[in-house]
Amino acid sequence: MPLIDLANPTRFLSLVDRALPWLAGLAGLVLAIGLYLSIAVAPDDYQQGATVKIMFIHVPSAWLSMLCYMLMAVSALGTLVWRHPLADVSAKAAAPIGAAFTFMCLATGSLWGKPMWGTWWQWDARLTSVLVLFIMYLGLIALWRTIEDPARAGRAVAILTLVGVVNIPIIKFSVDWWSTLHQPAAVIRLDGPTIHPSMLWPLLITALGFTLVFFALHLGAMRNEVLRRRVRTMRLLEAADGAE
Amino acid sequence: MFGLGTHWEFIAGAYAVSGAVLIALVAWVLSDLHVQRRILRDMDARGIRRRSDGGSA
Amino acid sequence: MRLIGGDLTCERGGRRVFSGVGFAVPAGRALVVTGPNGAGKSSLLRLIAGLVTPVAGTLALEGADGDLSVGQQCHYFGHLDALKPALTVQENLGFWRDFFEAPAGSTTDALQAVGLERLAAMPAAYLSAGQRRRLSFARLLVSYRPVWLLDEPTSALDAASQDRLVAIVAAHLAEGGIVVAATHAPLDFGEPLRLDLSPSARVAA
Amino acid sequence: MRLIGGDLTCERGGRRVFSGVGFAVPAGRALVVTGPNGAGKSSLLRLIAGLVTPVAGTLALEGADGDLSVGQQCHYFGHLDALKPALTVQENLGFWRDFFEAPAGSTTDALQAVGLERLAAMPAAYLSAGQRRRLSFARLLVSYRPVWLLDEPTSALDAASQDRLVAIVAAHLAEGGIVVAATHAPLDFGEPLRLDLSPSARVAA
Amino acid sequence: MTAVGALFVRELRLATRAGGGALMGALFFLIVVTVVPFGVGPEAKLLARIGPAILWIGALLATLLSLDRLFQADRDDGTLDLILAGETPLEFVVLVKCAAHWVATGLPLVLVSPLLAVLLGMEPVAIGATMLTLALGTPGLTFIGAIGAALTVTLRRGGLLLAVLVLPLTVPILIFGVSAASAVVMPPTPFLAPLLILGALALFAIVIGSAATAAALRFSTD
Amino acid sequence: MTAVGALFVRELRLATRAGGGALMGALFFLIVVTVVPFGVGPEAKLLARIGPAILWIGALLATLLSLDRLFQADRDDGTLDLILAGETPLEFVVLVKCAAHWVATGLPLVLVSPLLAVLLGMEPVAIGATMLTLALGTPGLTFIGAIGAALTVTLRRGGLLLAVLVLPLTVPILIFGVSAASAVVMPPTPFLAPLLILGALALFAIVIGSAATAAALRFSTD
Ligand code: HEM
Ligand SMILES: Nc1ncnc2c1ncn2[C@@H]1O[C@H](COP(=O)(O)OP(=O)(O)OP(=O)(O)O)[C@@H](O)[C@H]1O
Ligand SMILES: Nc1ncnc2c1ncn2[C@@H]1O[C@H](COP(=O)(O)OP(=O)(O)OP(=O)(O)O)[C@@H](O)[C@H]1O
Ligand SMILES: [Mg+2]
Ligand SMILES: [Mg+2]
Repeated sequence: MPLIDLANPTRFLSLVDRALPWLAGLAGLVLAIGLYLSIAVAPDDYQQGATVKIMFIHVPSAWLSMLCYMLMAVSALGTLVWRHPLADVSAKAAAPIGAAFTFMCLATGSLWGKPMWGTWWQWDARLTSVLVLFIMYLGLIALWRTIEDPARAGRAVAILTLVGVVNIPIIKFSVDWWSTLHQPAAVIRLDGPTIHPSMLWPLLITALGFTLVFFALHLGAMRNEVLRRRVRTMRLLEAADGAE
Repeated sequence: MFGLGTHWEFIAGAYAVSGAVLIALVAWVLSDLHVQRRILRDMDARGIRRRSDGGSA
Repeated sequence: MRLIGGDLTCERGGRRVFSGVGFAVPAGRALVVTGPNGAGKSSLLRLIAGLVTPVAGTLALEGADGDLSVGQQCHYFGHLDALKPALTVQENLGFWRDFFEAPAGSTTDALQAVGLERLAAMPAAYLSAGQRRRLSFARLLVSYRPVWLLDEPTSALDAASQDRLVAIVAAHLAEGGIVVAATHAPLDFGEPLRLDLSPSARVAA
Repeated sequence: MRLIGGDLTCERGGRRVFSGVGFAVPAGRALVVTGPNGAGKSSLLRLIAGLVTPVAGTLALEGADGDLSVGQQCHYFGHLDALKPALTVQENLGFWRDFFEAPAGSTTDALQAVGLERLAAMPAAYLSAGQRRRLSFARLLVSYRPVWLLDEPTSALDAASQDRLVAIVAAHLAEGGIVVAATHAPLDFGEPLRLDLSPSARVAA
Repeated sequence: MTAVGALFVRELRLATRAGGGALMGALFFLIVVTVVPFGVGPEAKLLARIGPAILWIGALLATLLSLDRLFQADRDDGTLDLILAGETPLEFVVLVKCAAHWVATGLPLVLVSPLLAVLLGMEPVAIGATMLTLALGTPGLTFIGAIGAALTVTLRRGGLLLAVLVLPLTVPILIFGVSAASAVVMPPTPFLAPLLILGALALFAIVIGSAATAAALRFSTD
Repeated sequence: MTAVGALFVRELRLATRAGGGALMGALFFLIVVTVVPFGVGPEAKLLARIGPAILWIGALLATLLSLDRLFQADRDDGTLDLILAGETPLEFVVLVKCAAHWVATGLPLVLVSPLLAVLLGMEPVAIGATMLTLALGTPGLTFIGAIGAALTVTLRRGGLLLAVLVLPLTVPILIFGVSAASAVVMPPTPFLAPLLILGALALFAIVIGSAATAAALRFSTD
């Protein structure tokens, strides 16, 4: 069971040192191919024109923003249930990256929305739930930043993450109710055109590239976090020696 | 209903924003790595060494 | 009844405080824990009280009813006096009497024992350092628990109060209670068992 | 230089704590304030520091420059260590050095004097109870003020640190400083003047 | 007296004595709601229209912000250590403390809401509906907020962080509270459905809240 | 370094280190503004109309609520006693602490306001105006809030009480801030006049604020 081997930070570090360069390289390659296909090869959409090219970064970032939260939820279980030493390291490393991708989804989305709906933002159900997700990311990061002892912070954040997971479907449901109740002015067809294969492949490859990039970043951030904790531990040792 | 190349600025903007975010993330990870490693080197120089992982004294 | 710890290891804030600490305190005896600042005296008491979970080692209270945890059979008397300034001395003490099971003496007796009976109706906000400490000690008298964990019990107490405290502890021991006390000052609890947490001593052991 | 109090009366929370307390401490001498819990030792120190205003009585520091209040010439070392956990030992101490006029020794020397030089770069959050107390005491060394007000200075200190503290205080007295210390534990500050706040004694006086 | 009984009484005493913030929440509510018109402007129609929203958001903030010391006070003075070492299950303790807090803070808030509704020029039926939804929803808010209070128990600056952490989680209650409250004035929209959902959400919040809060408190010790 | 310089640096360090609430105010601001539409409803026109009010009230709350630990922390750990016994006039201390607090909390708040304005669908010119008024007004709010922070320093539950005490005093700034901000979109109404009055009010608040706060702190000891 690899997770067990990874329990030892030193072994984890050496593994990351070996694996990360390859992963990063692969991610860059796939992303490059995907972008090339989506920018140069993929045709424009018959009704959305060239703006559909935004979809190739918008949708992957949207998917990743959710994937990342799911990963944090699993890590939270790892912290509270399985007590895996790297679980909260993973959660802490993932939070800022997830927030970044969520922001990317929001930004590209509204850059798409301006030409499509003539407005940067709509209080439409799906958009709003992404915004709420973004805020939840920020809250988790804030909690990490404010609790100094990483172990305690990890447990606190884990609880909040799980409570959040329980709530996300409820939030989604209630936001849907809310927006349908009010029938927002502009009729949005978020799901856009039924995607034509000539667009689907570039989209999927770009999404794969994004995912690989995400995991490369995540591993790197995890390594940094392990090192940071090592520094802290040694500081504490220094303090202890200083006491005598 | 749109000709080719209309709204190119929005497309460029979207790609620019995404690129900036990705670059920022990479920069963050690398710089953080650099900082942590330097601190560890300094400590090593000061003769503070880990007696084992997980900070047991 | 015996309080037994088998090589306990404690980490706080990600740092090893002590390891391989063991002891066995029979009923009617006191264990006095000593050591320099930062040796881990308070940590050990909190560990016994169940407020800090040991990284390794065993802790048990033999001959007590099993369905209570060790911590639930201990009175923890630490640096913090769980007093609410807005409540009167009487109310503060009364709450703990009701909140803990197994009420023992009445609050008035307890206040008498620590010499605060005259202040019963005063808000705790007005108490001085030592008076606060005495009031918080009275908590141990209003509800019975076999094990008392005392962290520097005599700090901030004047001579008279210190004698009073020693007498109360002696009575508790005479009834077959168990006392674990961390202290810098010498305390005469009969002839107590001793546990030295100073690193040098632990290396020797 | 002399620190003079003429029958001072102090009330806290609307209650009379003590009245008719007087003393005169010449340069180079220490005044040790004793008395049972609640006698008013801490109140007296806070009163001298200007943190509690006396209901009646006079307080003066003869032979000091007049445009400073008595409180501004006193270092108050109470139960609370004015430390910020987020700042390093160095930063904590450095701030007080810059904030008070008349900087005396450097922060490094001060840390050396209290035996914390190795922890200079450490966030104060990591310090143990004793270390915190020592750091907060180092504040008295980085900026010169003639009068030191020490409230139970040795509490939470182990033997070694207590000796260090006594030595520092002795040095301050040798330089012609003045020390007022409230304590339950016996401290040897040369042959100090004594002020007993216990009600019985005050009736006698 | 039983342990929980004693706890309940004590909490109420603390809330009502000097320094305790029993009516603070209601007062804050009152002032926030009165300040809003200075910003939005005095048009009666507009105010009446967004009245339920103003009341609900005001109540939401008042509830969350009044919670910051719920556990922190007990931790700072060591009470929490003793409670953890007590025989009473922590979930009950949380339940009782939150209940007492709601009685001392949430209830007054519900009771003053009609006054403010009148100030905002809302219609009687809307006023009644808003009050009802608030009575139903604020307990849920209290328990969700309790999670935040437990998570920030070790931190000095509870207040804002607490709100930041739990506000996203309170969105559903807010949505259904407001839509139920404003449904009565715009006939086609349903009233009962959101009300029932609101009740369900509140119950759910109470269950999840007590459990998560107790867990957070257990982990907070050390 | 001079005493005040040292104090300023220290305050900024404390705000930006772990446990310090530098960006907490801005985060709270962001969340409150995001929550409002769930209550008011998603109609773009309505939101854009009351946009300046939402932003201003949000900024007002964020500023006041982020102030509760301004002096409380220093009192709890005994720092305040030493500051009072220092040679630096207390008015300067207050001035420096508030300035540092505004840099750490108020400024980020001003900087994120345009983003939120976009979410609310405000027009570019209104966005600029709102940002300008906020930049001008928030310092005033900080100093008025400081008075409350000093008054509540002896009470444990600062947060709400502070807001309750101070909110009424902030109404003038709120009124002129909003009217200046919304003037630009409804042409006839003047823009410069309220802006100038706002600036004057802010200056006035800074002067009065430091004096009153210092006085309150002096009385708080015992
Ligand atoms: C800030 C604004 C926006 C946000 C936050 C946003 C959010 C999302 C999310 C979360 C998804 C993933 C849905 C899923 O796969 O489950 C998505 C997909 C998509 N979005 Fe957006 N969106 C925004 C604006 C837009 C605009 C303006 C358009 C085009 C008019 C658009 C078109 C699409 C399309 C075509 C998909 C892929 C189809 C699908 O997966 O349903 N989005 N968006
Ligand atoms: N809450 C805490 N979080 C992290 N580390 C802590 C905590 N409390 C204490 N420590 C660390 O644990 C070690 C032991 O602390 P402890 O208080 O048990 O020592 P002690 O023997 O009681 O010292 P003292 O004689 O000053 O009371 C100290 O080095 C301290 O740095
Ligand atoms: N903050 C306060 N408000 C009101 N009354 C107080 C306050 N602090 C102390 N008192 C009262 O003043 C009296 C003296 O308190 P003080 O702390 O000076 O006594 P002390 O001699 O220091 O006692 P100890 O030896 O326990 O420290 C006490 O009776 C107490 O009730
Ligand atoms: Mg201790
Ligand atoms: Mg005292």
